[in-house]
Amino acid sequence: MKVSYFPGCTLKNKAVMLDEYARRSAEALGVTLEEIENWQCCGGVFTTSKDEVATKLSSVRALKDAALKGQPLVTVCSACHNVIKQTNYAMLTDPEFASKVNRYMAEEPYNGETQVLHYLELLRDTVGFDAVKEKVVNSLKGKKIAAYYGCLLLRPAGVMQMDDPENPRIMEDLIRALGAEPVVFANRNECCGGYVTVESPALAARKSADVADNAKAAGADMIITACPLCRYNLIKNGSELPVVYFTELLAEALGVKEDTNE
Amino acid sequence: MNNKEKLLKEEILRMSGVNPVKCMRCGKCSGTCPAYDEMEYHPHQFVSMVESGDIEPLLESKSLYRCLTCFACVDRCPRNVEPAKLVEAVRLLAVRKQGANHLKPEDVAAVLDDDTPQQLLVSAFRKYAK
Amino acid sequence: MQKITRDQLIEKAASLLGNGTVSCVLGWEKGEFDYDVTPALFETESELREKFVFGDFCGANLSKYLVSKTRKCEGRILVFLKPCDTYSFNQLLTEHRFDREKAYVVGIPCEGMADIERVKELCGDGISSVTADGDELVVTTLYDDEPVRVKAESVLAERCVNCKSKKHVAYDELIGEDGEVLSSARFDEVARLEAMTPDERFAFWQNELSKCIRCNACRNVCPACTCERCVFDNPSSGVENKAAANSFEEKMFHIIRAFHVAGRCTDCGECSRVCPQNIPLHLLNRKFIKDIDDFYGEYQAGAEVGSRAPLVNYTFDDLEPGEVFERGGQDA
Amino acid sequence: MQVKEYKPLIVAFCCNWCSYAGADLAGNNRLSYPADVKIIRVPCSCRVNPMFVLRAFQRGADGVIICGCHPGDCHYTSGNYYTRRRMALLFSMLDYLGIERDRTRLEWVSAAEGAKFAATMNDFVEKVTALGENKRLEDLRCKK
Amino acid sequence: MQRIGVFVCWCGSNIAATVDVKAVAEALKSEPGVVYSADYQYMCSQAGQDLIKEAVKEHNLTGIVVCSCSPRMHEATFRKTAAAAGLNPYMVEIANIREQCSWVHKDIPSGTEKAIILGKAAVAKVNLNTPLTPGESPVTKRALVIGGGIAGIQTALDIADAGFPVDIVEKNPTIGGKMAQLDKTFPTLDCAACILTPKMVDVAQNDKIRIFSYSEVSEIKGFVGNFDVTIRKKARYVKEDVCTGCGLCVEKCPQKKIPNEFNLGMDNRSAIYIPFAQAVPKVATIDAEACTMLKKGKCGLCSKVCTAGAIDYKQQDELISEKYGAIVVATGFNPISMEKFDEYAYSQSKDVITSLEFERLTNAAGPTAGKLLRPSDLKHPHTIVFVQCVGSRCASCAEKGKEYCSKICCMYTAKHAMLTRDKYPDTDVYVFYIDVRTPGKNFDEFYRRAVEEYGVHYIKGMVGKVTPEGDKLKVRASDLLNNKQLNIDADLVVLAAAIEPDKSARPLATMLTASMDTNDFFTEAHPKLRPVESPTAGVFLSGACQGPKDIPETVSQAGAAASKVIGLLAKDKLTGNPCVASSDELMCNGCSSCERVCPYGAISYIDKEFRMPDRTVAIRRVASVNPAVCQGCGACTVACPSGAMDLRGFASGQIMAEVDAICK
Repeated sequence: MKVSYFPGCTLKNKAVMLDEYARRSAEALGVTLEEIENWQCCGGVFTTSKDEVATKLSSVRALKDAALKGQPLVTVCSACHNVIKQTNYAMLTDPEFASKVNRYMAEEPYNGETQVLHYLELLRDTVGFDAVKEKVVNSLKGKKIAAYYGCLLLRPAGVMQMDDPENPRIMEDLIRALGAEPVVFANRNECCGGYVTVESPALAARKSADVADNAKAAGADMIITACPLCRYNLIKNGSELPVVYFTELLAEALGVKEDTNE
Repeated sequence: MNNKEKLLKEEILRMSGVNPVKCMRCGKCSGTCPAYDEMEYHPHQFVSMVESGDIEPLLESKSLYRCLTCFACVDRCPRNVEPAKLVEAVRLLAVRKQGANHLKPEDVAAVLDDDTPQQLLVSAFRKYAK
Repeated sequence: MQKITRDQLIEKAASLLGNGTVSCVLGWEKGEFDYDVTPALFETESELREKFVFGDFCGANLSKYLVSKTRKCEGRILVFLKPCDTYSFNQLLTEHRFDREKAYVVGIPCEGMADIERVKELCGDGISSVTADGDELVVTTLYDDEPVRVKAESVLAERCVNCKSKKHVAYDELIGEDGEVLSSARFDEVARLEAMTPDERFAFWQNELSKCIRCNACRNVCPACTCERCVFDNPSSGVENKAAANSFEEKMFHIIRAFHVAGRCTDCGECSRVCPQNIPLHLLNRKFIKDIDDFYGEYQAGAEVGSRAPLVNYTFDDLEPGEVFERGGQDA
Repeated sequence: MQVKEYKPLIVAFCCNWCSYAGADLAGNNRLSYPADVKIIRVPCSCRVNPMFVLRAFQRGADGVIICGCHPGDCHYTSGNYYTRRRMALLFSMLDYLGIERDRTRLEWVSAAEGAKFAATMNDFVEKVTALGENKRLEDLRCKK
Repeated sequence: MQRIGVFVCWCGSNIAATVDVKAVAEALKSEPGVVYSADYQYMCSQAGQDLIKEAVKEHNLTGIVVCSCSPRMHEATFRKTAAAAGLNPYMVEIANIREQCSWVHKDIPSGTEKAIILGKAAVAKVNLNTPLTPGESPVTKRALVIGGGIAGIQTALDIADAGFPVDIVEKNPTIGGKMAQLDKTFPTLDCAACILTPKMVDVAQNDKIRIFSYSEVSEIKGFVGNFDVTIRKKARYVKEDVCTGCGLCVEKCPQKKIPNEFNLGMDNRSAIYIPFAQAVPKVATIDAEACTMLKKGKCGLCSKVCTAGAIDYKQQDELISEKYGAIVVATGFNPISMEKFDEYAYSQSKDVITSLEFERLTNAAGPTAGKLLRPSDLKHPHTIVFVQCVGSRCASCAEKGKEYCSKICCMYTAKHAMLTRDKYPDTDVYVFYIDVRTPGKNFDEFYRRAVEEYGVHYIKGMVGKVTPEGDKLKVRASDLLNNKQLNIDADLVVLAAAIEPDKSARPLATMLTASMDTNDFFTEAHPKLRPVESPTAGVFLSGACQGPKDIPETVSQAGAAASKVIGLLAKDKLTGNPCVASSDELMCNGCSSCERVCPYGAISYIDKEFRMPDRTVAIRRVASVNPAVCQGCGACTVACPSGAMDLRGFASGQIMAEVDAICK
């Protein structure tokens, strides 16, 4: 099947492998990620203020592009997902906002028709973890992996609707499907410090340490994440555990991690 | 509340869509806030200060730039008050003033390293600058 | 132009009669002209082949006839229902007006039915025959030598222009594909009236309702008006009357009738279809539907069996009648 | 020609448990309101059939008011909630037909609200008087 | 045609000062049906009543109109007068010409005119009155109590004490309910078992009370005074009347790894079990889902060791039908699931527990034999954090938790904190609260003692996150008064989970046609004046099924419900209000509109044969009103589209006649 795909700025740059592993794994699972043409950066964070219109236009354009193709829009980066999903929710539920936005849209108006899926949701709901499990060639048996959700994937829960915001299991189920053992730790849904690392590196350092230490104390030997900024903050602030993208783990298990083109 | 305070309050409520009177003063937002110690005014104070029109001190405060927008306060609030949206509205009001950008391109060099993801910079600019 | 044909329906009916699934068939029968089709009960295949019709004038909603026919007919009755008819069917089931087991519903698609009044507007009086040809209707009149051709689309009944649903909400089997619930502009006309001044509204309704001749056609065709005995026929109800003697009674009859079906009316539009005076009676029912949607949340009568009609329901924070007026419209 | 002062005819339906008692209390406290108001006692406001309202107009009433217990206080727990829906729809329909809004009203009056009863009736009579005779919804045969 | 007498009262000068009573009497004389008209100074006096009685006899009156004070004042009086004169009491109508006429209008002409109109309306109504006789129905002198917690126990004991037989239906193997699981009770700190178990024994020994334990109500038919109830007695695979409760089977049962519900899963029980030592009835029950014999047909050890021969693996569910005059609902409450509040890490750490689990941890009969040890490692906790209002007082739009205050948490938490500090003074105890709500006798004093004498740290603020790390629970919370965020390394976190009605309440309410609020608490007939009665006649409410309640309140409500039941059962016959709805079968469509608006469940449907005009016979569904249950509100009369439903005493025709008379 084909889905629209919004990679986002970081996946074209510092997190190239998050993108690359996502594409390879998708192919291996029979899903084609069709990159939206001429996409623009989502802006990294969703501005909750109702009078912010311009900052949300890039997301709406991507959403509309997918709508015209009648495809769901898939994202991998937690930040892109959060921004696009929240924007779509506003388009769907706030007619006043939608009409303001639609003044900037050519031709047909857009009113939140597109289904926004995170890559993890694609795996869970469209492909199915059982199907993923069947495609595993390198079982990750024996690995104890802590899934770090951060804040962007789950919250606000009423909008994101991905999983229980306090007790999520989507990544744990993926880890299980790949043959490894998930390690649940309480701070998996706490913030790493995010963009405040620019303003207060000390705060980000403390928050990242809270996460990494808690994962280690819970007995994990690796942390996975979907967010480039989370990964950066955790590594920069001295995580003792390796921090990798979940797509890397997936690609490894599916046997498509090493580039076979060469 | 004097007239100016009233107008400011109305603007904040309109931008944020938050209704602070729903707050029952339980303090769970501040109990869960990961940036609490960095803030001069805490999430629950944003709610009660906006409600009482006491917005000027908030506009001046560094607290505006320490909120992580992690939505922990939003999701865990038992009354659905959404304090983070208030913080965001006040911050926008502050940075939208001419020349009030909190982050300038020249500040960036200091925080850059080889691994800095683009996401960090675009987010920070969106949050701190207009 | 309908996508399914008379022959298809007859084949279906004949096979169900033949294998004993049903013992009679509720369908449409041709009247004096092509366009005055009436509901009829058929018991044999030969009757069907002789008299059964299906086409652009089969607007009649057959669900109401099940109330009386199921009492008389042994065995199951095959009934052909268009999407909008199935809502009435469900509503009648909700009200326990007949036994579901006694009906065998064949859902048929509907491309919208023609309104003979609109044909007359285009072709004049004296119409002797109307037949379908592709997406056109061929109209023969007494006065023209050549038949006149009109686009079927241009003579659709108002209720079909504003079709609310192409989806069958009840059936035992379907012929053709099922459609979707549509978002129609059916409340626009009500909104237009609401936007008038009270004087204009009064004048509008005074003019419309004064045409009423109390023929009771609207009541007799209405699938929600299946009362064993209508209050207007009952001397002890205090409102009995057979003929409206003045403007009050014209209004009284139609207000009470609309109120009695409020929350139960599926907006099938039969009342307006049969009104010989062409009074837009559906605008009364739609006012109630629109109010109900606005005040108490959207409710489509008949969308599901067993749903609780808005007038036999409440919430603690329903609107007050006074607040209703504050919400909009002009005062007297 | 001598012009007779216009006196409207008001029919008030009052539920036995709250509003009728409220009207009694207005009497006990000697709170006056126009004699144009004639009260009909019903067990609950939900006993009021829209047909009664129309009948009153037919026979020449200039205004009809229905009074019941406050929502949540119904003696029969839920009767007034049904009244509220029925009358909201009925009044809206009358308005749709161009009948003046101020001729109909639904008011919640508790047994303790004698003052509210009198004030409501004064206000209602005043509004109906301002509208004058009911011409839009009447049965001419019933007019003298 | 009626023969109506009109009696106009002066009420001294109360009426006569503003209304020309003679003119009223005169004017009404010519109304249709009126054959006699008189006025008198005080109609309600003995002389006035005699005047009426004589006129009835002398003029053969069939109906009476009294123009006087409000019917709320003297309707009953004049009805009695009419009855004494041999008339049906419902042939009397009152025209209220005092409260609603003479007292509110100042001038005589308009007062008189209005009094005449009100009189005419009353005459018009009486013309259509028909004699009404209140229905009578017998009362089955037995009560059913659903739920065997403290509410049900107290209600049953009080009813039995008055001499009426009572049955208790309890879904668990033993009565006792939540109170049996508690350790001490606030504010006096008596041990729950010490005050509850004697009552349980009283129940067992009372020959008026039968206990159907491990049973559920499966069907309820009938109405006040005459309920037909079917009780499903679930198979417990042990003959109740044979088992001696010796416990040998429990000891020998090889399947011992079943989570013990009584201790909320904090320890295990065997497949055959007696929930706790003081259980009533003290008989073993086999958990069919855990028993090897029942699942695989192998084992049978309990049967072998049972000297009484009580084990019966072939036992089946048994249906018992019984008649009752009254039903008391006492289905109680449960703490809500903590699933949606995992910021407190309930699912992640064994050391995050609910308050009810804490009760078991401190109970001498609990999993730790009363020693306060934390579940994960059985070590003594040195820092305990109590969190209040978990799931209570949540906005409905937050989509988790309950909107209401659970009421009991403030007090039991004060109790827990106090007892902990009392037994283990080396323990630091924190209580995070939003408000401390202690309205109750000696309640606030109790809470203050926890703070002042026992040094419990009460902190106004809320816990935001609990992070298990190592053997600690890192608690992040706000301290609003000090404007600080606290980070506490706790050993044990106790959540005061909101309480909700038991899940069995909703289906039961449907069977009873008793109404419930959006939270599934049973609705009372009147929130102030009839707090222990359900709007459905003959159904009474006891305990937390009606709303959150502590033990003292529950017991008082239980007693109140019992007294209502006793009042009902003490009657031989129930006399109804004759002003009830009735349906004309010929006009009824059977559409269910009336049934849906009836707050009392008084309307049911029957299939009836009708001869049609064309001489065929049709079977139609028609409404039938139970006059013993109908309270006469009239909601159904308006819901009925065909006008088949009418209300006696306030018939549509009568009200229309009044309208006509007024508008004439």
